[in-house]
Amino acid sequence: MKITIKYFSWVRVKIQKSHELFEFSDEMTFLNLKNELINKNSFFDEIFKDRSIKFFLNLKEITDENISLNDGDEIALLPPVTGG
Amino acid sequence: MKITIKYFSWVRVKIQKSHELFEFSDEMTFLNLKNELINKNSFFDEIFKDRSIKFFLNLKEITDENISLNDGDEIALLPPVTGG
Amino acid sequence: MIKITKEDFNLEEEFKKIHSKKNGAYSFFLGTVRQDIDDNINGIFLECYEDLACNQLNKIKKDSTQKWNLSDCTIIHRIGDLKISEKIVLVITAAPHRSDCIEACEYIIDTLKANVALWKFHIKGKEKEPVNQKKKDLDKYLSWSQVIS
Amino acid sequence: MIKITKEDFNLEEEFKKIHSKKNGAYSFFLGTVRQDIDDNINGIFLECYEDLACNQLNKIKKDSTQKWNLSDCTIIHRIGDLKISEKIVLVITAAPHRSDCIEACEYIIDTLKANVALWKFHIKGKEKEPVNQKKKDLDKYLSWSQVIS
Repeated sequence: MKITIKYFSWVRVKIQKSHELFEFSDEMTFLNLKNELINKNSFFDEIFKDRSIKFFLNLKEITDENISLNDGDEIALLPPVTGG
Repeated sequence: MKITIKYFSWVRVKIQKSHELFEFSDEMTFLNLKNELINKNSFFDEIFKDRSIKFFLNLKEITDENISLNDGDEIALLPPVTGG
Repeated sequence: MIKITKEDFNLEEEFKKIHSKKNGAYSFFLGTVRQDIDDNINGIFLECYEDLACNQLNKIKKDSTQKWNLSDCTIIHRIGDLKISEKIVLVITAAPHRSDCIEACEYIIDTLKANVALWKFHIKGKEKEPVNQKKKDLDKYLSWSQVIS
Repeated sequence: MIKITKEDFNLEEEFKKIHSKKNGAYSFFLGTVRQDIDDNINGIFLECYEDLACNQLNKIKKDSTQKWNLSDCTIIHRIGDLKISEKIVLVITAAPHRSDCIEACEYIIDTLKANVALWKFHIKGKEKEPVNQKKKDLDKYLSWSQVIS
Protein backbone atom coordinates (compact mmCIF):
# COMPACT_ATOMS: atom_id res chain seq x y z
CA MET A 1 0.00 0.00 0.00
CA LYS A 2 1.47 3.34 -1.10
CA ILE A 3 0.70 6.52 0.88
CA THR A 4 1.88 10.00 -0.18
CA ILE A 5 2.54 12.50 2.57
CA LYS A 6 2.63 16.20 1.69
CA TYR A 7 4.45 18.80 3.78
CA PHE A 8 3.78 22.53 3.88
CA SER A 9 5.23 25.72 5.37
CA TRP A 10 7.74 25.25 8.21
CA VAL A 11 7.20 21.47 8.17
CA ARG A 12 8.31 21.35 4.53
CA VAL A 13 11.27 23.62 5.30
CA LYS A 14 12.33 21.50 8.30
CA ILE A 15 11.96 18.12 6.55
CA GLN A 16 13.47 19.60 3.37
CA LYS A 17 10.99 17.97 1.02
CA SER A 18 7.50 18.82 -0.22
CA HIS A 19 6.22 15.24 -0.27
CA GLU A 20 7.26 11.69 0.39
CA LEU A 21 5.96 8.27 -0.73
CA PHE A 22 5.77 5.55 1.93
CA GLU A 23 5.06 1.85 1.29
CA PHE A 24 3.38 -0.39 3.86
CA SER A 25 2.58 -4.07 3.48
CA ASP A 26 -0.26 -4.24 6.02
CA GLU A 27 -3.64 -2.64 6.22
CA MET A 28 -3.48 0.33 8.54
CA THR A 29 -5.29 3.23 10.14
CA PHE A 30 -4.06 6.82 10.43
CA LEU A 31 -3.12 6.03 14.06
CA ASN A 32 -0.94 3.11 12.89
CA LEU A 33 0.65 5.37 10.29
CA LYS A 34 1.56 7.98 12.93
CA ASN A 35 3.34 5.33 15.01
CA GLU A 36 5.17 3.95 11.96
CA LEU A 37 6.37 7.45 11.02
CA ILE A 38 7.53 8.26 14.56
CA ASN A 39 9.56 5.01 14.50
CA LYS A 40 11.15 5.97 11.17
CA ASN A 41 12.00 9.57 12.13
CA SER A 42 11.81 11.24 15.53
CA PHE A 43 10.89 14.50 13.73
CA PHE A 44 7.36 13.12 13.42
CA ASP A 45 7.07 12.93 17.19
CA GLU A 46 7.28 16.72 17.29
CA ILE A 47 4.75 17.02 14.45
CA PHE A 48 2.13 14.77 15.99
CA LYS A 49 2.44 16.48 19.37
CA ASP A 50 1.92 19.92 17.79
CA ARG A 51 -1.76 20.70 18.33
CA SER A 52 -1.67 23.49 15.74
CA ILE A 53 -0.99 21.10 12.85
CA LYS A 54 -4.00 19.71 11.00
CA PHE A 55 -4.02 16.42 9.08
CA PHE A 56 -5.93 15.94 5.86
CA LEU A 57 -6.67 12.66 4.08
CA ASN A 58 -7.57 13.10 0.41
CA LEU A 59 -8.54 16.77 1.03
CA LYS A 60 -10.74 15.99 4.04
CA GLU A 61 -9.67 16.85 7.59
CA ILE A 62 -9.03 13.75 9.70
CA THR A 63 -11.31 13.85 12.73
CA ASP A 64 -11.03 10.16 13.71
CA GLU A 65 -7.52 8.75 13.95
CA ASN A 66 -8.87 5.23 13.47
CA ILE A 67 -9.82 5.95 9.87
CA SER A 68 -8.57 3.20 7.50
CA LEU A 69 -6.06 4.11 4.84
CA ASN A 70 -6.11 2.82 1.27
CA ASP A 71 -3.54 2.43 -1.47
CA GLY A 72 -2.92 5.75 -3.21
CA ASP A 73 -4.12 7.90 -0.31
CA GLU A 74 -2.73 11.40 0.06
CA ILE A 75 -2.14 12.72 3.56
CA ALA A 76 -1.19 16.36 4.16
CA LEU A 77 0.38 17.98 7.23
CA LEU A 78 -0.88 21.55 7.51
CA PRO A 79 0.58 24.15 9.88
CA PRO A 80 -1.66 27.14 10.65
CA VAL A 81 -2.46 28.94 7.39
CA THR A 82 -1.24 32.47 6.70
CA GLY A 83 -2.62 33.49 3.31
CA GLY A 84 -4.59 36.57 2.39
CA MET B 1 -29.59 93.57 -0.25
CA LYS B 2 -29.50 90.68 -2.72
CA ILE B 3 -30.07 87.11 -1.53
CA THR B 4 -29.83 84.09 -3.82
CA ILE B 5 -31.98 81.10 -2.94
CA LYS B 6 -31.09 77.70 -4.41
CA TYR B 7 -33.60 74.90 -4.82
CA PHE B 8 -32.85 71.19 -5.06
CA SER B 9 -34.60 67.89 -5.79
CA TRP B 10 -38.41 67.93 -5.51
CA VAL B 11 -38.38 71.57 -4.35
CA ARG B 12 -36.62 72.58 -7.58
CA VAL B 13 -39.04 70.47 -9.62
CA LYS B 14 -42.09 71.97 -7.86
CA ILE B 15 -40.92 75.60 -8.06
CA GLN B 16 -39.60 74.99 -11.61
CA LYS B 17 -36.35 76.87 -11.09
CA SER B 18 -32.95 75.99 -9.69
CA HIS B 19 -32.34 79.37 -8.06
CA GLU B 20 -33.88 82.78 -7.57
CA LEU B 21 -32.52 86.22 -6.68
CA PHE B 22 -34.47 88.27 -4.16
CA GLU B 23 -33.89 91.95 -3.30
CA PHE B 24 -34.73 93.41 0.08
CA SER B 25 -34.26 97.01 1.17
CA ASP B 26 -34.04 96.38 4.92
CA GLU B 27 -31.63 94.49 7.09
CA MET B 28 -33.08 91.11 7.92
CA THR B 29 -32.66 87.79 9.66
CA PHE B 30 -33.40 84.35 8.22
CA LEU B 31 -36.67 84.40 10.19
CA ASN B 32 -37.66 87.70 8.49
CA LEU B 33 -36.76 86.18 5.12
CA LYS B 34 -38.99 83.17 5.74
CA ASN B 35 -41.97 85.47 6.45
CA GLU B 36 -41.25 87.62 3.39
CA LEU B 37 -41.11 84.52 1.18
CA ILE B 38 -44.34 83.08 2.58
CA ASN B 39 -46.01 86.42 1.79
CA LYS B 40 -44.71 86.33 -1.77
CA ASN B 41 -45.68 82.70 -2.49
CA SER B 42 -47.76 80.29 -0.39
CA PHE B 43 -45.56 77.49 -1.69
CA PHE B 44 -42.96 78.55 0.88
CA ASP B 45 -45.42 77.88 3.69
CA GLU B 46 -45.28 74.19 2.79
CA ILE B 47 -41.47 74.31 2.58
CA PHE B 48 -40.92 75.94 5.95
CA LYS B 49 -43.35 73.56 7.65
CA ASP B 50 -41.54 70.52 6.21
CA ARG B 51 -39.25 69.31 8.99
CA SER B 52 -37.23 67.16 6.58
CA ILE B 53 -35.90 70.18 4.66
CA LYS B 54 -32.60 71.67 5.81
CA PHE B 55 -31.56 75.28 5.24
CA PHE B 56 -27.98 76.28 4.51
CA LEU B 57 -26.53 79.79 4.51
CA ASN B 58 -23.28 80.08 2.56
CA LEU B 59 -22.68 76.31 2.85
CA LYS B 60 -23.33 76.20 6.63
CA GLU B 61 -26.48 74.69 8.09
CA ILE B 62 -28.71 77.30 9.74
CA THR B 63 -29.22 76.38 13.38
CA ASP B 64 -30.46 79.76 14.63
CA GLU B 65 -33.25 81.40 12.64
CA ASN B 66 -32.27 84.80 14.02
CA ILE B 67 -29.00 84.79 12.09
CA SER B 68 -28.48 88.09 10.19
CA LEU B 69 -28.31 88.01 6.41
CA ASN B 70 -25.87 90.02 4.31
CA ASP B 71 -25.80 91.25 0.72
CA GLY B 72 -24.72 88.43 -1.59
CA ASP B 73 -25.68 85.60 0.77
CA GLU B 74 -26.62 82.25 -0.71
CA ILE B 75 -29.36 80.25 0.97
CA ALA B 76 -30.11 76.67 -0.07
CA LEU B 77 -33.22 74.56 0.57
CA LEU B 78 -32.19 70.91 0.85
CA PRO B 79 -34.65 68.02 0.88
CA PRO B 80 -33.32 64.73 2.34
CA VAL B 81 -30.32 63.63 0.28
CA THR B 82 -30.36 60.44 -1.80
CA GLY B 83 -26.91 60.05 -3.36
CA GLY B 84 -24.57 57.07 -3.29
CA MET C 1 -8.92 62.47 -3.61
CA ILE C 2 -12.46 63.83 -3.65
CA LYS C 3 -14.13 64.16 -7.06
CA ILE C 4 -17.63 65.00 -8.27
CA THR C 5 -17.76 64.34 -11.99
CA LYS C 6 -19.84 63.52 -15.04
CA GLU C 7 -17.04 61.27 -16.31
CA ASP C 8 -16.77 57.51 -15.88
CA PHE C 9 -13.77 56.13 -13.96
CA ASN C 10 -11.57 53.03 -14.15
CA LEU C 11 -11.04 50.99 -10.98
CA GLU C 12 -7.46 49.97 -11.79
CA GLU C 13 -6.50 53.59 -12.58
CA GLU C 14 -8.07 54.88 -9.36
CA PHE C 15 -6.28 52.15 -7.39
CA LYS C 16 -2.93 53.13 -8.96
CA LYS C 17 -3.40 56.72 -7.73
CA ILE C 18 -3.83 55.62 -4.09
CA HIS C 19 -1.45 52.61 -4.22
CA SER C 20 1.53 52.82 -1.85
CA LYS C 21 3.93 50.23 -0.47
CA LYS C 22 3.12 51.36 3.06
CA ASN C 23 -0.39 49.93 2.70
CA GLY C 24 -1.30 46.25 2.84
CA ALA C 25 -5.07 46.63 2.59
CA TYR C 26 -7.54 48.43 0.33
CA SER C 27 -11.29 48.34 0.65
CA PHE C 28 -13.53 49.47 -2.21
CA PHE C 29 -17.21 50.16 -2.39
CA LEU C 30 -18.69 50.62 -5.85
CA GLY C 31 -22.32 51.59 -6.40
CA THR C 32 -23.91 51.15 -9.83
CA VAL C 33 -27.29 51.85 -11.39
CA ARG C 34 -29.36 48.75 -10.69
CA GLN C 35 -32.14 47.51 -12.96
CA ASP C 36 -34.93 47.34 -10.44
CA ILE C 37 -37.30 44.51 -11.32
CA ASP C 38 -40.35 46.11 -9.68
CA ASP C 39 -39.73 49.63 -10.86
CA ASN C 40 -38.90 49.93 -14.54
CA ILE C 41 -36.43 52.76 -15.06
CA ASN C 42 -34.32 53.85 -18.04
CA GLY C 43 -31.59 55.24 -15.84
CA ILE C 44 -31.01 57.81 -13.14
CA PHE C 45 -30.24 61.51 -12.92
CA LEU C 46 -28.01 62.82 -10.13
CA GLU C 47 -28.31 66.40 -8.95
CA CYS C 48 -25.66 67.94 -6.73
CA TYR C 49 -25.02 71.12 -4.73
CA GLU C 50 -21.37 70.86 -5.62
CA ASP C 51 -19.76 73.43 -3.31
CA LEU C 52 -21.54 71.99 -0.29
CA ALA C 53 -21.07 68.35 -1.35
CA CYS C 54 -17.30 68.89 -1.72
CA ASN C 55 -17.12 70.34 1.78
CA GLN C 56 -19.18 67.46 3.17
CA LEU C 57 -17.07 64.82 1.40
CA ASN C 58 -13.86 66.44 2.64
CA LYS C 59 -15.22 66.37 6.20
CA ILE C 60 -16.15 62.68 5.85
CA LYS C 61 -12.65 61.96 4.52
CA LYS C 62 -11.01 63.86 7.39
CA ASP C 63 -13.17 62.25 10.10
CA SER C 64 -12.67 58.70 8.79
CA THR C 65 -8.93 59.15 8.20
CA GLN C 66 -8.49 60.23 11.82
CA LYS C 67 -10.83 57.68 13.36
CA TRP C 68 -9.44 54.65 11.47
CA ASN C 69 -5.89 55.83 10.87
CA LEU C 70 -6.21 55.55 7.09
CA SER C 71 -3.22 56.26 4.86
CA ASP C 72 -5.46 57.61 2.15
CA CYS C 73 -8.99 57.68 0.81
CA THR C 74 -10.66 58.24 -2.56
CA ILE C 75 -14.29 59.29 -3.02
CA ILE C 76 -15.66 59.77 -6.55
CA HIS C 77 -19.33 60.52 -7.21
CA ARG C 78 -20.87 60.80 -10.66
CA ILE C 79 -23.52 63.42 -11.44
CA GLY C 80 -25.89 63.98 -14.36
CA ASP C 81 -27.61 61.28 -16.42
CA LEU C 82 -26.50 57.69 -15.89
CA LYS C 83 -27.71 54.60 -17.72
CA ILE C 84 -28.60 51.25 -16.17
CA SER C 85 -25.47 49.46 -14.85
CA GLU C 86 -23.24 52.55 -15.03
CA LYS C 87 -20.98 53.34 -12.07
CA ILE C 88 -22.36 55.93 -9.62
CA VAL C 89 -19.97 56.09 -6.68
CA LEU C 90 -16.57 54.75 -5.68
CA VAL C 91 -15.00 54.76 -2.23
CA ILE C 92 -11.47 53.41 -1.73
CA THR C 93 -9.81 53.32 1.67
CA ALA C 94 -6.16 52.39 2.18
CA ALA C 95 -4.49 51.33 5.41
CA PRO C 96 -1.64 49.17 6.68
CA HIS C 97 -4.16 46.62 8.06
CA ARG C 98 -7.49 45.42 6.77
CA SER C 99 -9.94 45.94 9.63
CA ASP C 100 -9.39 49.71 9.55
CA CYS C 101 -9.94 50.17 5.85
CA ILE C 102 -12.97 47.83 5.71
CA GLU C 103 -14.80 49.60 8.53
CA ALA C 104 -13.87 53.08 7.30
CA CYS C 105 -15.08 52.25 3.77
CA GLU C 106 -18.49 51.24 5.11
CA TYR C 107 -18.65 54.36 7.30
CA ILE C 108 -17.89 56.57 4.32
CA ILE C 109 -20.56 55.14 2.02
CA ASP C 110 -23.16 55.08 4.83
CA THR C 111 -22.40 58.72 5.71
CA LEU C 112 -22.34 59.83 2.09
CA LYS C 113 -25.80 58.32 1.52
CA ALA C 114 -27.34 60.21 4.45
CA ASN C 115 -25.34 63.39 4.57
CA VAL C 116 -24.02 64.71 1.24
CA ALA C 117 -25.89 67.16 -1.01
CA LEU C 118 -26.74 64.72 -3.81
CA TRP C 119 -30.20 63.79 -5.06
CA LYS C 120 -31.18 60.85 -7.21
CA PHE C 121 -34.01 60.85 -9.75
CA HIS C 122 -35.42 57.83 -11.56
CA ILE C 123 -35.68 58.41 -15.31
CA LYS C 124 -38.92 56.92 -16.63
CA GLY C 125 -39.45 57.80 -20.27
CA LYS C 126 -39.12 61.60 -20.32
CA GLU C 127 -39.96 62.02 -16.64
CA LYS C 128 -37.44 62.43 -13.82
CA GLU C 129 -38.92 61.41 -10.48
CA PRO C 130 -37.08 62.35 -7.28
CA VAL C 131 -36.17 59.26 -5.26
CA ASN C 132 -37.22 59.24 -1.60
CA GLN C 133 -34.62 58.83 1.12
CA LYS C 134 -34.78 55.31 2.55
CA LYS C 135 -35.31 55.00 6.29
CA LYS C 136 -32.83 52.14 6.43
CA ASP C 137 -30.11 54.37 4.94
CA LEU C 138 -30.75 57.01 7.60
CA ASP C 139 -30.83 54.38 10.36
CA LYS C 140 -27.58 52.86 9.11
CA TYR C 141 -25.90 56.27 9.18
CA LEU C 142 -27.24 57.01 12.68
CA SER C 143 -25.89 53.66 13.91
CA TRP C 144 -22.36 55.05 13.43
CA SER C 145 -22.88 57.94 15.85
CA GLN C 146 -21.56 55.86 18.76
CA VAL C 147 -18.50 54.73 16.81
CA ILE C 148 -17.38 58.05 15.42
CA SER C 149 -18.10 60.37 18.34
CA MET D 1 -14.95 32.89 -9.98
CA ILE D 2 -12.30 31.24 -7.82
CA LYS D 3 -8.70 31.51 -9.05
CA ILE D 4 -5.29 30.64 -7.60
CA THR D 5 -2.66 32.07 -9.90
CA LYS D 6 0.89 33.35 -10.33
CA GLU D 7 -0.40 36.08 -12.66
CA ASP D 8 -1.25 39.66 -11.72
CA PHE D 9 -4.83 40.85 -12.23
CA ASN D 10 -6.54 44.10 -13.22
CA LEU D 11 -9.32 45.46 -10.99
CA GLU D 12 -11.38 46.94 -13.82
CA GLU D 13 -11.17 43.68 -15.81
CA GLU D 14 -12.19 41.58 -12.82
CA PHE D 15 -15.09 43.96 -12.13
CA LYS D 16 -16.27 43.66 -15.76
CA LYS D 17 -16.48 39.86 -15.39
CA ILE D 18 -18.82 40.09 -12.37
CA HIS D 19 -20.68 43.25 -13.45
CA SER D 20 -24.42 42.82 -13.98
CA LYS D 21 -27.33 45.24 -14.19
CA LYS D 22 -29.14 43.27 -11.47
CA ASN D 23 -26.51 44.46 -8.92
CA GLY D 24 -26.31 47.91 -7.39
CA ALA D 25 -23.44 47.25 -5.00
CA TYR D 26 -19.96 45.77 -5.19
CA SER D 27 -17.53 45.45 -2.33
CA PHE D 28 -13.84 44.78 -2.96
CA PHE D 29 -11.05 43.80 -0.65
CA LEU D 30 -7.53 43.98 -2.06
CA GLY D 31 -4.49 42.82 -0.12
CA THR D 32 -1.00 43.86 -1.24
CA VAL D 33 2.56 43.20 -0.07
CA ARG D 34 3.26 45.85 2.54
CA GLN D 35 6.69 47.31 3.23
CA ASP D 36 6.88 46.66 6.94
CA ILE D 37 8.88 49.40 8.63
CA ASP D 38 10.04 47.21 11.52
CA ASP D 39 10.76 44.11 9.51
CA ASN D 40 12.77 44.70 6.38
CA ILE D 41 11.67 42.28 3.65
CA ASN D 42 12.37 42.07 -0.08
CA GLY D 43 9.02 40.47 -0.81
CA ILE D 44 6.95 37.43 0.06
CA PHE D 45 6.58 33.86 -1.16
CA LEU D 46 3.18 32.20 -1.12
CA GLU D 47 2.87 28.44 -0.88
CA CYS D 48 -0.42 26.68 -1.59
CA TYR D 49 -1.99 23.23 -1.37
CA GLU D 50 -3.98 24.01 -4.48
CA ASP D 51 -6.50 21.15 -4.60
CA LEU D 52 -7.49 21.75 -0.99
CA ALA D 53 -7.41 25.55 -1.24
CA CYS D 54 -9.76 25.47 -4.25
CA ASN D 55 -12.21 23.29 -2.31
CA GLN D 56 -11.99 25.60 0.70
CA LEU D 57 -12.49 28.76 -1.39
CA ASN D 58 -15.47 27.21 -3.16
CA LYS D 59 -17.01 26.36 0.21
CA ILE D 60 -16.45 29.95 1.45
CA LYS D 61 -18.05 31.25 -1.75
CA LYS D 62 -21.04 28.93 -1.38
CA ASP D 63 -21.56 29.71 2.33
CA SER D 64 -21.32 33.46 1.88
CA THR D 65 -23.50 33.51 -1.24
CA GLN D 66 -26.26 31.71 0.65
CA LYS D 67 -25.91 33.65 3.91
CA TRP D 68 -25.85 37.13 2.32
CA ASN D 69 -27.84 36.43 -0.84
CA LEU D 70 -24.99 37.50 -3.13
CA SER D 71 -25.47 37.59 -6.88
CA ASP D 72 -21.85 36.66 -7.45
CA CYS D 73 -18.43 36.56 -5.88
CA THR D 74 -14.82 36.60 -7.13
CA ILE D 75 -11.85 35.34 -5.13
CA ILE D 76 -8.35 35.51 -6.66
CA HIS D 77 -5.23 34.60 -4.71
CA ARG D 78 -1.69 34.92 -6.04
CA ILE D 79 0.97 32.31 -5.29
CA GLY D 80 4.75 32.19 -5.73
CA ASP D 81 7.17 35.09 -5.33
CA LEU D 82 5.68 38.58 -4.95
CA LYS D 83 7.54 41.87 -4.66
CA ILE D 84 6.78 44.71 -2.25
CA SER D 85 3.49 46.45 -3.17
CA GLU D 86 2.31 43.68 -5.54
CA LYS D 87 -1.30 42.47 -5.30
CA ILE D 88 -1.82 39.30 -3.23
CA VAL D 89 -5.55 38.73 -2.93
CA LEU D 90 -8.78 40.12 -4.33
CA VAL D 91 -12.31 39.50 -3.10
CA ILE D 92 -15.28 41.02 -4.94
CA THR D 93 -18.85 40.53 -3.76
CA ALA D 94 -21.86 41.65 -5.78
CA ALA D 95 -25.42 42.12 -4.52
CA PRO D 96 -28.52 44.20 -5.19
CA HIS D 97 -27.93 46.15 -1.93
CA ARG D 98 -24.78 47.29 -0.19
CA SER D 99 -24.99 45.93 3.35
CA ASP D 100 -24.99 42.35 2.07
CA CYS D 101 -21.97 42.68 -0.15
CA ILE D 102 -19.93 44.68 2.39
CA GLU D 103 -20.47 42.18 5.20
CA ALA D 104 -19.93 39.15 2.94
CA CYS D 105 -16.69 40.61 1.59
CA GLU D 106 -15.31 41.00 5.10
CA TYR D 107 -16.44 37.47 6.03
CA ILE D 108 -14.69 36.05 2.98
CA ILE D 109 -11.31 37.68 3.59
CA ASP D 110 -11.44 36.89 7.34
CA THR D 111 -12.28 33.24 6.60
CA LEU D 112 -9.69 32.95 3.87
CA LYS D 113 -6.98 34.22 6.21
CA ALA D 114 -7.76 31.61 8.87
CA ASN D 115 -8.98 28.69 6.87
CA VAL D 116 -7.49 28.24 3.40
CA ALA D 117 -4.36 26.19 2.64
CA LEU D 118 -2.00 29.07 1.87
CA TRP D 119 1.24 29.93 3.65
CA LYS D 120 3.18 33.17 3.52
CA PHE D 121 6.97 33.48 3.78
CA HIS D 122 8.98 36.67 4.20
CA ILE D 123 11.83 36.89 1.72
CA LYS D 124 14.90 38.37 3.41
CA GLY D 125 17.92 38.24 1.13
CA LYS D 126 18.05 34.59 0.01
CA GLU D 127 16.10 33.30 3.02
CA LYS D 128 12.39 32.50 3.09
CA GLU D 129 11.00 32.63 6.63
CA PRO D 130 7.55 31.19 7.31
CA VAL D 131 5.19 33.84 8.69
CA ASN D 132 3.37 32.96 11.92
CA GLN D 133 -0.41 33.01 12.04
CA LYS D 134 -1.62 36.09 13.90
CA LYS D 135 -3.88 35.53 16.88
CA LYS D 136 -6.00 38.52 15.85
CA ASP D 137 -6.67 36.92 12.44
CA LEU D 138 -7.85 33.72 14.12
CA ASP D 139 -9.95 35.66 16.64
CA LYS D 140 -11.51 37.71 13.84
CA TYR D 141 -12.45 34.54 11.96
CA LEU D 142 -13.89 32.93 15.10
CA SER D 143 -16.01 36.06 15.74
CA TRP D 144 -18.05 35.15 12.62
CA SER D 145 -19.15 31.76 14.00
CA GLN D 146 -22.31 33.27 15.49
CA VAL D 147 -23.18 35.09 12.29
CA ILE D 148 -22.72 32.26 9.83
CA SER D 149 -24.08 29.29 11.82
